[in-house]
Amino acid sequence: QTTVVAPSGSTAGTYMDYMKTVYDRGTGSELLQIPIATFDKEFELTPMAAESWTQSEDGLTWTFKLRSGLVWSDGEPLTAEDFVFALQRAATSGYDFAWYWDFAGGIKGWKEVTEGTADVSTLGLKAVDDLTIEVTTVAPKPYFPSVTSLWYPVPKHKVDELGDDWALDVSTIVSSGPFEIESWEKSNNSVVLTKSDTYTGPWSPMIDRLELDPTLNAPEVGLPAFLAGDADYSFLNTGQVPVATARYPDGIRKNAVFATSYISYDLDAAPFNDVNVRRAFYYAVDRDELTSTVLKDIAIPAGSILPPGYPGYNPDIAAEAVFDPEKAKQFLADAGFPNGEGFPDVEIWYREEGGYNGAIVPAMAQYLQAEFKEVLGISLNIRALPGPEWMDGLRGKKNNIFIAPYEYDYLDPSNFYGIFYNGGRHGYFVPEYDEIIAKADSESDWDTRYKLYGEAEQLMIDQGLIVPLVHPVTIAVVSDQLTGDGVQPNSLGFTQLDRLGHYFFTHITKQ
Amino acid sequence: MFAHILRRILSVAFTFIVVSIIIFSMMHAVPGGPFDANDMPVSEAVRAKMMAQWGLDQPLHVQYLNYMWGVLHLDFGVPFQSPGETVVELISRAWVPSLILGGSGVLIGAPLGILLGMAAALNRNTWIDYFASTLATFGLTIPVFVTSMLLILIFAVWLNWLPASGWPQPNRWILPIACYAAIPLATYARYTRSAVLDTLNRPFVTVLRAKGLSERRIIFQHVMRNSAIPLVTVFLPMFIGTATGSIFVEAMFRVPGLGAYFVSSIEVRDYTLQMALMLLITFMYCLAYLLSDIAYALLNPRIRVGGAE
Amino acid sequence: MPLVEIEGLRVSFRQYGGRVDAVRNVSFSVNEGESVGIVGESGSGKSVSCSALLRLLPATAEIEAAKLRLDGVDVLKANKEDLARLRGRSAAMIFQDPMTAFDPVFTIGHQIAETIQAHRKIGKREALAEAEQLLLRVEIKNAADVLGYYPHQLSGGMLQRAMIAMALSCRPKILIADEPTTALDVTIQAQILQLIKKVQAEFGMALIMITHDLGVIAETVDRVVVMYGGEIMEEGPVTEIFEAPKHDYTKALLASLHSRFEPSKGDPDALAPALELRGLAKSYSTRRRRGFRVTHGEFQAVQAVDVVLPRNRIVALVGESGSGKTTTGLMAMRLTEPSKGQIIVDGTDISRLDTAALIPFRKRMQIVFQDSYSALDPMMTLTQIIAEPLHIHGIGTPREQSEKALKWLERVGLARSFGSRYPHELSGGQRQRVAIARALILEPTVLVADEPTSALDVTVKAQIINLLKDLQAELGLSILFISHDLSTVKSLTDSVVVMYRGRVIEEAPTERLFADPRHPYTRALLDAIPATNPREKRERTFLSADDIRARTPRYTVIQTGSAPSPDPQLVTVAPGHRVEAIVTT
Amino acid sequence: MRSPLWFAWRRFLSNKAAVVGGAVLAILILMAIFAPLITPYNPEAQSFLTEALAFPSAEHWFGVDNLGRDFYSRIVYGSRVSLTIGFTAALFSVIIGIPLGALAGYFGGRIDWVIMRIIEVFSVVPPLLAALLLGAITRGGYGTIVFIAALFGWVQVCLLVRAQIKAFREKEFVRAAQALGASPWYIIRRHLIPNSISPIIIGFVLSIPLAMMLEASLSFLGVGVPPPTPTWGQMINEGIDFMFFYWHLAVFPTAALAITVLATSLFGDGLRDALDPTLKGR
Ligand SMILES: Nc1ncnc2c1ncn2[C@@H]1O[C@H](COP(=O)(O)OP(=O)(O)OP(=O)(O)O)[C@@H](O)[C@H]1O
Ligand SMILES: Nc1ncnc2c1ncn2[C@@H]1O[C@H](COP(=O)(O)OP(=O)(O)OP(=O)(O)O)[C@@H](O)[C@H]1O
Ligand SMILES: [Mg+2]
Ligand SMILES: [Mg+2]
Repeated sequence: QTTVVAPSGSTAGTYMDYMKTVYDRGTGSELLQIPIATFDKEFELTPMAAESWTQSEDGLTWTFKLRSGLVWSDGEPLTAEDFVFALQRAATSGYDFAWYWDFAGGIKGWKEVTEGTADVSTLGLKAVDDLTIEVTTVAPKPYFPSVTSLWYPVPKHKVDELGDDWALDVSTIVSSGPFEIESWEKSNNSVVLTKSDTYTGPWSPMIDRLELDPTLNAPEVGLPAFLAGDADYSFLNTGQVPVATARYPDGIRKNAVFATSYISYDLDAAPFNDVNVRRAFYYAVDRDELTSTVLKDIAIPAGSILPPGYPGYNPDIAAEAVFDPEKAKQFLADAGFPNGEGFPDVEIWYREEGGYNGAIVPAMAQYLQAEFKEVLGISLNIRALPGPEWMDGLRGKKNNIFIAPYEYDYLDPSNFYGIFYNGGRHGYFVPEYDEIIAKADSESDWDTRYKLYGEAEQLMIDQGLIVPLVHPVTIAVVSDQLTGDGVQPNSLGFTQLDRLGHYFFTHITKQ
Repeated sequence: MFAHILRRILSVAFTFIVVSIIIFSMMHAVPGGPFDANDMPVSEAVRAKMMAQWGLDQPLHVQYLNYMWGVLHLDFGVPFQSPGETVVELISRAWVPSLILGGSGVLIGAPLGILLGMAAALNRNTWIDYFASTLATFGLTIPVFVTSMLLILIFAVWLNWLPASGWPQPNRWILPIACYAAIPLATYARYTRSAVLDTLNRPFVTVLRAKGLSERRIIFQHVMRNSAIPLVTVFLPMFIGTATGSIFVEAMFRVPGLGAYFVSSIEVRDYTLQMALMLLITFMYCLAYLLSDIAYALLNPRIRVGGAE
Repeated sequence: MPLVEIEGLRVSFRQYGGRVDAVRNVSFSVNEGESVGIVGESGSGKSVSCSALLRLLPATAEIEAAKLRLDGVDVLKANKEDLARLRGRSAAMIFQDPMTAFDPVFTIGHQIAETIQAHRKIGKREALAEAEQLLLRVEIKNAADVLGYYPHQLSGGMLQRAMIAMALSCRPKILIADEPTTALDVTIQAQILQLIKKVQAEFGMALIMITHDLGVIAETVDRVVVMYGGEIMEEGPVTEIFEAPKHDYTKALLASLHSRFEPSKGDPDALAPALELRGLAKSYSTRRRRGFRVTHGEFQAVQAVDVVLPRNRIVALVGESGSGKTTTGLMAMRLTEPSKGQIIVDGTDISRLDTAALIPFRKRMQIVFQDSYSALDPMMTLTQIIAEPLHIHGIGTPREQSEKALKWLERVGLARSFGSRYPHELSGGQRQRVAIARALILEPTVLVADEPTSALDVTVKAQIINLLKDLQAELGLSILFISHDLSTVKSLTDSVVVMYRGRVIEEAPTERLFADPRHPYTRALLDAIPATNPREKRERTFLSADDIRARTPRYTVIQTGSAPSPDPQLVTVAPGHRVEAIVTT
Repeated sequence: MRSPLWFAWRRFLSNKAAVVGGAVLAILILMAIFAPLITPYNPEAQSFLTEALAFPSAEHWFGVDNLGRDFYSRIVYGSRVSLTIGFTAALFSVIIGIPLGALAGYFGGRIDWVIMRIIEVFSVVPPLLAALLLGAITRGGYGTIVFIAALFGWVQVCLLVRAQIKAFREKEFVRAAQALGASPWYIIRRHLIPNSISPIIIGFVLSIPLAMMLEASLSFLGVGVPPPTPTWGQMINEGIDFMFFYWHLAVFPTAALAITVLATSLFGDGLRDALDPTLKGR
């Protein structure tokens, strides 16, 4: 019997149901269910519950054909109804990820239903028969299938019986995915999963048991446990890289996260309502020095909101983000603050968190603080806030400058550009930008789409809407006992580890 | 005694009410609510619905009274973080590791600290004294997360004698208990040293010597018992301090205890759980107070047998 | 071979700013079965010499001696185990202050039994049985109960006796008694002395009796060592010392025994009283616990006493231990709140005044506390302590204050160099003098002196009393003199008030009271005064409480002019002489 | 005639450990005050980014931290914050603790009851929790830490003083002072507090590490003094991340903290012994 012990996500989780809560989900809830489709390590979209999908002529309707023979772990058949129900419930029950299905999915009627102005039956979702799902979107969504990588089924029969509480206790949780749940320690949200014996879909696990332990996620805790043989891999912080490299030269893995850290502003508040100030900040960051020295290569410089390798990534635009102190000074002077004179003290807010952001953001903030002082002559104070307060500040515009992290939710440029669209998460309302994005989102010709997104990106730069800083890279050390495709680098030299959970945990074995 | 206990309980109940009001208002003074933790805004309508479901839309004092009313009926509510169980279930589950580790830490650390403090007092201004004092200082100054890390590095990583962290196998308890023991050890060594020195200075010690008692008997029976009187009052409050778990030790050693809930209940504004944890501490405090009162009375005949009061 | 051999003993204390020689070149020896008394001025090194013999001095002490042998063992070379064997078995010690000598958290029985077990292989049960016997021997009637009592449950006199029992428990070859009776009234003192003599005769034990009370010496010892200023002045058989003293100090000592003081001048009745206590009473509520039941009671410590202290007079307050003398004194000072009654000072009733209104009276009335050790703040130097009254009332600059304090230090017979010492560095008598100096520095008109001379040797006592007398003449000082020391009372005071169980039972001008005591308790008290001549040693009998009640005098209405009553009441039997009696028809 | 303070000073000088402790403390305080003069580099300037995480060397005595700052300069500057937090908290705890303890102990009754209830409130609430809550409300930082440390530090001092004063209140020397017409305040000031010097110093000395530890703990939870201001707690906490290899980042600030507290407690013990004349025989 093989058991893999792995670090994982967040230490607090309420429901073991991804379609009930994403931010507060039980560890491994996505591994328990089978999505419509998912990505492999080369970021190829792979059908999972679906066998195939087709887009209608007008581009507004997608039809998904499910695999036959899929069952829930209690033996009940898995049907199209379970998928449709998952989203119907999400639209009506205050799902914390509901915005995704509007913003990424653009499902017809979604906004109205979530706001309670329309009935759930008006949603553009239909289970045609047990194995067929029809989705109607408000505009053509050429990338819709990749959105379905986060579409998991919900056991309607269980919900009918127990309500949402079915996902609270190991004894009532049922799964449709490659793993079943054995135990769940709620105080730290660690779980033990076992290989499912009812699962008939693709990618069957090669290991018998999987322990997912969020307390191992912090490298300070994870690495000692790894070194003592208590974990099969561990993430590393900058300080640990030399030790781990020395001891496990073959075990080091790099993981390019499709994520970006950037500076965002309150565009309406002084001094950042002045585009010159924003542009000055854009040119005042020496990203190469930042990543090579301070971050010790646990991040790569970011010139664009899109990470390299991400669909639509445009190297030319990214190359515009250079460190140019003269330009920066000039812009600041143009804004009326020569050498930073008269510039008010500002406080930059960042979110306290663990994971790769926790490893880079505090150091980066201090680096920026020193850099802005030196280049622009302004003093920047730093404040770390717990998640909810940071979000509250961002949304309520309680501060004027933030370090914001974002990690992709689905593999399409619209994902990243959407966070600034029509308010979005930053309360940005830039009409020109919104216009381009709206056009690009529904454009079904891929080249035209990418061109439009490029225009939008250029506009972001010219308007100084954000300062892209870095794209995080996580470094992990993997035990030599862990083998299989999952731990082999992909063609770009990266391993995604648990960021692609379905792929990773079903493609490893242990000696 | 009964009247005394009753008075104690009443005064602690009073304290609890004050504390609960303070904590309750402080928690609600912090911006944000339990349903704000998301990356993207939940629409106002949805949020209002959730707030109403938990009664969070009502005026603060009504919420407070509702909660306290529940408490009177032994209903501590449901934690927002884990709505599948009650607060009571959650605490009784998560408290076990904290209590085992924290409790053993004190039970091991305190006697060692007392011995160390006695050794220091009896060998005042010698190397033993300085050693004890240095050790005590280290116990008090090196943050427990550094100690934890050091112990892990030494015993789990370099020597590979013990597992680095985890729960529940007893061999995984050793290192965290050692960490928990550090603070009581240090505190006790300090207090004992001064208590013993004070006792040694009292005239009856000369009399005991004059009677021809052996030094060992004087120290271990008379001096120790007399020095214990000031010590009991420190002991129990410290016990509760650690019995409720340390965020740091539990984080470093991956112990699924209460510590994490202390932080998370503030972070996610889990009002019910937070209030219940406060109630738990107050209860423990009351218990500790009572026990130390009783221990004090047992040790101090002046109180037990009704001296001049 | 003598039991104790001391030759050329020298003890000095290390101190910052120098070294204090406490004892110089002391030599004496004690044979088996012999009783030796050490007398001498207070602070002359009596206690220190004996503690040195048992190596019980604090670490700051440095001991040198040509010879320091106890029971054949060289004490200076002995290691810890040898010392433990020596202490208790070869020599046992009764300490000056019994209140602090017991471990507060163990029962009396335990503490005596453990002493026995430390020296003999014997079970706990037998040790306890033996302890009970010993307690019975020292006249503790309810010995079985007392075994289970904690020290705080016993009175000072009982503790003193328990201490003796403990010292006797290992049948020491020599008993060192360091002022074993200072805290006791004469009747109990006499009982205890008799007890020690009895036990000594029985066990054939040697005795070193340290005291400043020549009467005690005369009654108990065979040989006397006289110390002064850390040295031995003279040594010899007791009769010889008393009858033919050679050394000047000894002569002065004996002379002071018979000193007389000038009577107070002026007609007392013509003067308004300086202090008048009217119907002053104090009751304490008591709690007694039996298991879980608590019963509350009232304990009448003082029952409606009337005392008049005329201006420029000295009135003595005597009586058995626990009769309420201190309580009365404290109430007069408003330091203990009276339950009832009035305190009239110069015509003003101060019994209801608040703290602020009391301040002018505080300046005029002073008190010397019975327990001088705890009456001095351990954190203050003597200068600070004595100057404190000036400081509180803001009299003079700090420099003047300490200068005046030093002057008073000299007036009470202590060198100026003591000014920077702390109370714990003093001998008992030295402390007492500091307390007196503090009380007098404000030049009060009323002084409540609670046993002000109990720890003083006769010469210093004479000096202090002379000082009080001088002040009386100079300032018109009136003194309420609380004392057990009847010989001083006799020579010093103008009239005497006798208290018994919280009541005044007799009151008369001094001479009249000593010549014609009427109440049985007064008679018993006078009877117990130790002889001042070793040839007058005598056996005494003691009265029990029942005896005293039975012998209460009876007078007729005609004799007294009071109404008849079955209860005792104070009746006037002669001018100024009142006694408690039952008036019959 | 020498004053009592002169003797106290002599007693203090004869205690070697205390003198060493005092000297170290004095040096630390001087270092904190004259930090700009004795540090080669600006503690916040990331001047050595290329040498980031370098080990101690002749040029960088304590090495370089992860952000390219000279670690020695940071440690020296860090003493400013840590010492002020420690000492302000201790000072406050004494300023609040002594009067309250004295009041409760001396007057007893209702005052005592009220003060004991206040103490209970503060013993029940864990300081860390209060700090987290308060930090969330007040934006945290230096002021909050000092405030919390002071707010919670006094309890111990107060209890110790109260117990001591209760024991001494009945002593004859207090009565003696009353008999002399001294006011309660005078008695508390001149007699009871000097006699409580030993618990006061113990409380004072203990509250320093408590405050410094609170700072470190809050840094661990991310609500400490915000960067770039160097504080030892923050440095220790960051150092933990590097402990596997770049040990200097954790060792130096921890050692600095330990040395400060050790010096303080040796000094405090010496001070106590020196100020208490009755102890000198020991
Ligand atoms: N611990 C000490 N430190 C310094 N001096 C001391 C100490 N103990 C005693 N002395 C001094 O030694 C001398 C002798 O003291 P000792 O107690 O022997 O006197 P004593 O003869 O017993 O007097 P008393 O009759 O008053 O008890 C005194 O001057 C006293 O001040
Ligand atoms: N605070 C108190 N509470 C209860 N009883 C007390 C208290 N103080 C004194 N007493 C009792 O009051 C009685 C009188 O005590 P007081 O001290 O006045 O006696 P005294 O005549 O001075 O005796 P001594 O000669 O032994 O000093 C004693 O029986 C004593 O036990
Ligand atoms: Mg003496
Ligand atoms: Mg008395």
